[in-house]
Amino acid sequence: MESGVVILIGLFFTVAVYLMLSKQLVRILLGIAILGNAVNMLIFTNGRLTREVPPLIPENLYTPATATANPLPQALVLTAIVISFSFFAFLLVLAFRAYQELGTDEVNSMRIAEPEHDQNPPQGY
Amino acid sequence: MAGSSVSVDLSQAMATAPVAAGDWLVVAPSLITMLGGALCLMLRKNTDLQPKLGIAFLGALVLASLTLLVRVLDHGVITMVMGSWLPPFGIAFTVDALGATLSFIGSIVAFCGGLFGAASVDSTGRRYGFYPFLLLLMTGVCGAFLTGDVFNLYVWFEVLLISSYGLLVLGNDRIQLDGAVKYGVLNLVGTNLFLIATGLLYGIFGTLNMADISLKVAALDNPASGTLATVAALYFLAFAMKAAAFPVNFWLPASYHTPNVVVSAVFAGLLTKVGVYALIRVFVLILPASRDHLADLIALVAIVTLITGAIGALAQSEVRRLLGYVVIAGIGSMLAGVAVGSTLAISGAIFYAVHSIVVMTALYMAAGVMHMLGGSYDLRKLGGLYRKNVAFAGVFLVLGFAVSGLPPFSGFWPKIMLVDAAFRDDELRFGTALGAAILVSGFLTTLAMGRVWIFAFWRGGPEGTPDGQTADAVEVEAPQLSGGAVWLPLGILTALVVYFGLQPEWMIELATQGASGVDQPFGYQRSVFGEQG
Amino acid sequence: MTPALIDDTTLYAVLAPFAAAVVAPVLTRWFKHNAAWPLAIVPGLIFLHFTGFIGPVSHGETFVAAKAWAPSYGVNFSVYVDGLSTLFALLISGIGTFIILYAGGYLKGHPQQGRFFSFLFLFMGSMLGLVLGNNLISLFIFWELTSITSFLLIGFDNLRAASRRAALQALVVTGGGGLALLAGFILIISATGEIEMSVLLGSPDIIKDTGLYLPIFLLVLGGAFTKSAQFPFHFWLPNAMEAPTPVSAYLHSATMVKAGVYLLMRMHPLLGETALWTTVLPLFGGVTLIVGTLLAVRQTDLKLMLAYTTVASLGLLVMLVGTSHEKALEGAVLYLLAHSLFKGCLFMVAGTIDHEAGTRDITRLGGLRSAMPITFAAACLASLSMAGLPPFIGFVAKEVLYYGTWGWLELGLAVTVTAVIGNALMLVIAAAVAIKPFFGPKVETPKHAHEGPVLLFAGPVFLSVTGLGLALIAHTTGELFVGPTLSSLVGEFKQIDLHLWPTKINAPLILSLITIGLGVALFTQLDRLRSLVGAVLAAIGWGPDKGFDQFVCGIVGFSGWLTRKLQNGKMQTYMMLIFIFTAVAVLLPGFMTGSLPAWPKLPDYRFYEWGILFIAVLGLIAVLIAKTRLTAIVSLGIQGFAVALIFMMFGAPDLSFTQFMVETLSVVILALVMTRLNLSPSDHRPAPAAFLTGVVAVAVGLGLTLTLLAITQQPFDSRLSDFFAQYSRAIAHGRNIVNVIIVDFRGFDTLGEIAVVVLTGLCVLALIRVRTKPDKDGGMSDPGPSQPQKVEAS
Amino acid sequence: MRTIIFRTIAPYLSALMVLFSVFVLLRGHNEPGGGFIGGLIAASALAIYGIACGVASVRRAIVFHPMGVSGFGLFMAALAGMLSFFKDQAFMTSQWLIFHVSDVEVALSTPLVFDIGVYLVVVGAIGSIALALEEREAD
Repeated sequence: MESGVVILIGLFFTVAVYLMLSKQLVRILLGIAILGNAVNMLIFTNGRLTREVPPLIPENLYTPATATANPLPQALVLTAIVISFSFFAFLLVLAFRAYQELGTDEVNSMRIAEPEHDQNPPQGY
Repeated sequence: MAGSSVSVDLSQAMATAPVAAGDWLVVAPSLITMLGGALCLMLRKNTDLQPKLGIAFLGALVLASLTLLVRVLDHGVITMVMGSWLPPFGIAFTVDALGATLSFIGSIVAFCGGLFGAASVDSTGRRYGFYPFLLLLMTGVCGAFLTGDVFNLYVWFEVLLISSYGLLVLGNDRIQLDGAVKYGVLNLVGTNLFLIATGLLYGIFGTLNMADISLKVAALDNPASGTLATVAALYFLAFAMKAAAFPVNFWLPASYHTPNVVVSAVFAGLLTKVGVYALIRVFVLILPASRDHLADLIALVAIVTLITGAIGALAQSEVRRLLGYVVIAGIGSMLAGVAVGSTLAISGAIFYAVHSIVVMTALYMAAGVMHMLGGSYDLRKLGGLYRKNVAFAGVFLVLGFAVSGLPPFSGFWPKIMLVDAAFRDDELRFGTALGAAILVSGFLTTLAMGRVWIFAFWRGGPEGTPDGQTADAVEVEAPQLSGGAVWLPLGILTALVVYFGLQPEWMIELATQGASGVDQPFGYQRSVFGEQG
Repeated sequence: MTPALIDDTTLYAVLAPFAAAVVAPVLTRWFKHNAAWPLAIVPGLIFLHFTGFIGPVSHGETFVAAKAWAPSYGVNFSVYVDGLSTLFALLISGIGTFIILYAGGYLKGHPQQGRFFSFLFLFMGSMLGLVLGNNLISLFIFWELTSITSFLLIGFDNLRAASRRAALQALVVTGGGGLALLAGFILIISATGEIEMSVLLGSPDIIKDTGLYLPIFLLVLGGAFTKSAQFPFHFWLPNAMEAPTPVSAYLHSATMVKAGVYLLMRMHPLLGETALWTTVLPLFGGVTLIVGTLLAVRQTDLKLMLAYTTVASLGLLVMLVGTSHEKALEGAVLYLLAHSLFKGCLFMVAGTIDHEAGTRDITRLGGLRSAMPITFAAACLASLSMAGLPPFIGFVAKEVLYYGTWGWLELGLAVTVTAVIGNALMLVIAAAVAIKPFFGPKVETPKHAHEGPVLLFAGPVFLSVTGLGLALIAHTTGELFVGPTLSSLVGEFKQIDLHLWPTKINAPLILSLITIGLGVALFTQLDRLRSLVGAVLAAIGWGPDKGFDQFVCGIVGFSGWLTRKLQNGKMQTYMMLIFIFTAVAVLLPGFMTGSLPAWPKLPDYRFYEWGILFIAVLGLIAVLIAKTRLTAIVSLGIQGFAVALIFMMFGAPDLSFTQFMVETLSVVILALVMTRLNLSPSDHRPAPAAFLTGVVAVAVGLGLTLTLLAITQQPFDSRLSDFFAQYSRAIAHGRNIVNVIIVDFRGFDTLGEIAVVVLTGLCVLALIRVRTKPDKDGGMSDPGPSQPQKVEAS
Repeated sequence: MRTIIFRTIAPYLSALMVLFSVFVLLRGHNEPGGGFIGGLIAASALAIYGIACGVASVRRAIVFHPMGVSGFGLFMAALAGMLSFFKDQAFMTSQWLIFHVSDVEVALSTPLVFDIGVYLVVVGAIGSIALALEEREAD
């Protein structure tokens, strides 16, 4: 059941990493968004996959009638989705502000914190 | 129980014994900071009230974590499972000496940061969340130190990470935005690796409770191979990034010098140490076989981190950047402890973590004071501080010697414990080299700190001042520093540095307890599962 | 010889100077320079305390006292009192008493005199702790403390670059040596399991038996040689003359520089008498002796002349200790005693001349005899002792040491010749120091010279007279001081019979006469000798002192180069490295431990399920090749919604809804931001870079796929989920198990998570609302803690 | 974007969405739904209202600053777990109060309060982000 999704996850990771290795901030961000999805699906798959039966208990019963999808990874992923969305939103705004103030969207040109022509410390005593 | 429920045997699912009020101390650090943070957030616009409220909550945090530490020392490991669900089903907070010690020291540092912030963070900074960020950062830090659940650990990592983002950009200087981009992206990758590893671990064992996992790992025939080896490698990479070990430390020198100096101070004290803590927790408690497996690699990383950190410090003329590299060198020492892995080594690493938390925060604060007195962070533009304020010069000297590991200050004891442990280790391929690297790194740090002292303090004035004279600017009366908010935190931290140096016994004992708690995890497991575990 | 346990008084004696250091600034504020009188009582009392040990120790008794310091790590604050430590403690406290007085006169009116007293006391306490230290770790702590306090003392005149350089040099050299010593001590502790010196000394072969003798020997030597300024580490000592004279007089007579010699003497029973010991030590000691005296000859500055002879004397001592020959060791002890007295006195004399006449250059001094009669007298007595003439203690020492070197079989001749040449040159310097400033016609000096106050001459007079007195009662001196100390050195009880006057004409006496003759001859040729040495040094053109500058400069430069290579400021490099490591982490263990998954079976997905996967792939590819921002946004949305569908497909409606909402919001925010962020979304990656990054990306993806396959092919432990399903409704009253997990079973995760959400909101607000302030200095802004108020946007 | 039609229907649409979000929140314990998803829907409602009628009118409509709402949600969620302290139970042990109002079973519980806290946090924080960005758009 899992193998197809697992290979898709690998593809997600590949694309995410490839995008994050760009020097353009916006591509890095796209990569981050995809990375988040990849990680979420990875956790989801780790709980093993079951087709179509949501972990709900019917109204007249106290335990699920049949085997359901594993609820725990769903809960974990729910947490992770919200967190990765939060980080994505923050980084997006950060990128926008950085572009606004630094005038560039290329990470290699962001050299204020670590200036290119950094001098050696003073000699002498 | 209302009528709509069937009859269930509660004791099969829940802990039914009453929970002592004292056990609530386990969650007190997280709750105090969370409530405090929420309250500060609601009263965001009242910038005069913010510092008072924030400091009050941080003070309460110090008290709570101290009481917690005392209770752990009295009662042994304490576990509380949230929602009263039986472990490993609910989220357990399991507090041993290691977690309690670090959370106590971390709280002190945060309290000092809160005080210092009252002087160095302006009303805009307060309005846009300095205190909520600081408090919730502590929620994350304490949560990470105290939790006994791997996924929950991830959540606290994220809490402290997002708080650190907020603190980092507070003020929005261009240099901050630049630093924040690198810090933000690189750290996000790090925590994602952590999450991946945790997901895989869940896939292997179907559980998230640390004690539960450690029992399952111990029951394996070959616990260092198979997919678990991949998980261990990922954890190592993720935590090494968090701890800023070379060669995945880039985010630290790229960003630590950019925010308000009190933010750098708190970061330098706490953030990397959480990574080290996680390394100890995961590799000594949960995956000891993987630690044995990776020991040579960890030792190598430690050696390189020790040396490149100290070398980096020598290469800087900006005091905060210099200190950033000193932080990294210290991480090397703690990694050395993890690499050796004996009780002595782990306790050395724990003591070193405590020392580093205190001394690095203090040093960054001192850098802030240097800026207040001398108008710059650049060694070229500094000078004459010895004349301007002798007491402060003394404080700096103590901190400088402490961070170099010279006696009789706090850095000395963990250093000899670690060197001793490294020399004694026969299994490690680089044992002797590791011990030597700790010593050489200390030597280079001494040189770096000595140079800061010579340039910024002893010299008569900035570069260009004639030999033997003081610059005119130095003769001018020093600017009035806003009293207690600056000196009190610096004083508290320096006093701790001296105290741990002169009276190391207490901390050595604590560290040893912390270390034996992780390398002989029976107490930890028993605390979670009771006697049958 | 089991040491007897004594009460803690001796421990307090070691700590007393530290207390005095705290009081000193206060007293100085009240009494000005006269604070020296009350302050001198402290070392005086310590001296008295240790005189109490002279009697018992001379009968071969030893004592220990200890207090637990860090008992979990086996560290005690403990002292070991025997002949050697008693002698040193007496010298430190005795000379210390007069140094405090002298400092009172010398720095009279100096605004930082109180601080100076403090530093001196701190140093004194460290020194006492060092020589009395029994526990190896506490001994080392005091050892490093002397480095730290001497750093402060040498750099006391902090405004001058030369002082700062000398201080750093002393710290680096002695501190670096200290690290070697620490390593050596830790090796001793871990190899023998013993940490107390007295215990180690109880079984002298304990280290030699461990198989770690060589590293321990070398590391201990590293500490001793740097501290005691042995060639080629000698250069820091003369530079330390930048310190005020009381410091020089104290550090370079009986204390700091003798610490290394003390250590060698202390460890002699444990490390000595091996072929290595008797080769390495005489060699370095001999070279240091000759180099030191020759360099001394070249100087015209009184203090520098004395400093280089100190180097030479230390070389002589190391050489003698290195012979491991009993008589030579006796000579070493005597010479140590003599040197401490005359060198302490002569430094103070030099300082007094400098203080009163305004210069200490011997070519600009002369005829001070009548202006400063008391100082002159003291200088004469001390330099006669230094020259090794009777009836002074220096003479006695020289006789005994010649006896020892001459009688030492192995390298006796070479050592004796070295000693004779060294002593002859020492005599030259002694003569130059005593004669040049005082005799001859009166020379005009920068200040009108006259006798200094009692604070200044008390020390020189007392020390020089002691040098005479101890020689006159030579037998008692031998019985009370030299014998017990020698006992410590050889590790068994010795009694010696010492005479001032030789009883018969023997080799040592003849050697003495040769020394004197040679010395007088050389003194007449002093100026030619000086220019000769100067010419030779100029020809060499390099010395370790210059080497120090090159070392510091070099290491700073190298650090800068390396750091800029490692931390190159380009985030792309950082990311690349991190993902390479990630690829290694996910691929390597799998291959190494052979945990690769079985070849996966084709899953039995339905047609529409394949369709969903296909849409996801399509979305991914579209993001990858997107050329405009609209396509980028839309294709990001596509893959996100495909993920939502996958969640739905596997029975996770909650996830699916949330993913759907989150993806919508992401796209909206992305669109909002991207209208402002004017980006050209085409990827400018050159082909090689694209290939390289592609390989890394595929490696990461492949590694994770393989790992995940391997894991999912294993059976799953669904204990947790079963529990949740069982009790979700029964106890937690919820039919949606996922929601119950979120708000109850694992509610704490959610609490943390909403904290993240709150913080994100605040972060974004802080980012958007606070307006960046314009840079002050173009680019490298320097945000201080006390920034001006920022402008708020709303 | 700001067509007349959109501006006219936006308030109703938003109100409807908020109502729906509360419904999703409350049914969460038994059916798919819950605080998060409800909060996200409500935040979207605010965003739509903001786009249509301007951020200022949204701010007026919700009275409190969205970050304040968010902070309150966090406070409430944390407090909800602390009730069990008074019953000597562990943190976040759920407390239930179930009573019947003419055949309809009404359950008040700490998890519900907690979930409402979650809802408020999400509405506040995400709403704040959206409004801040929209405000930026306007100037």
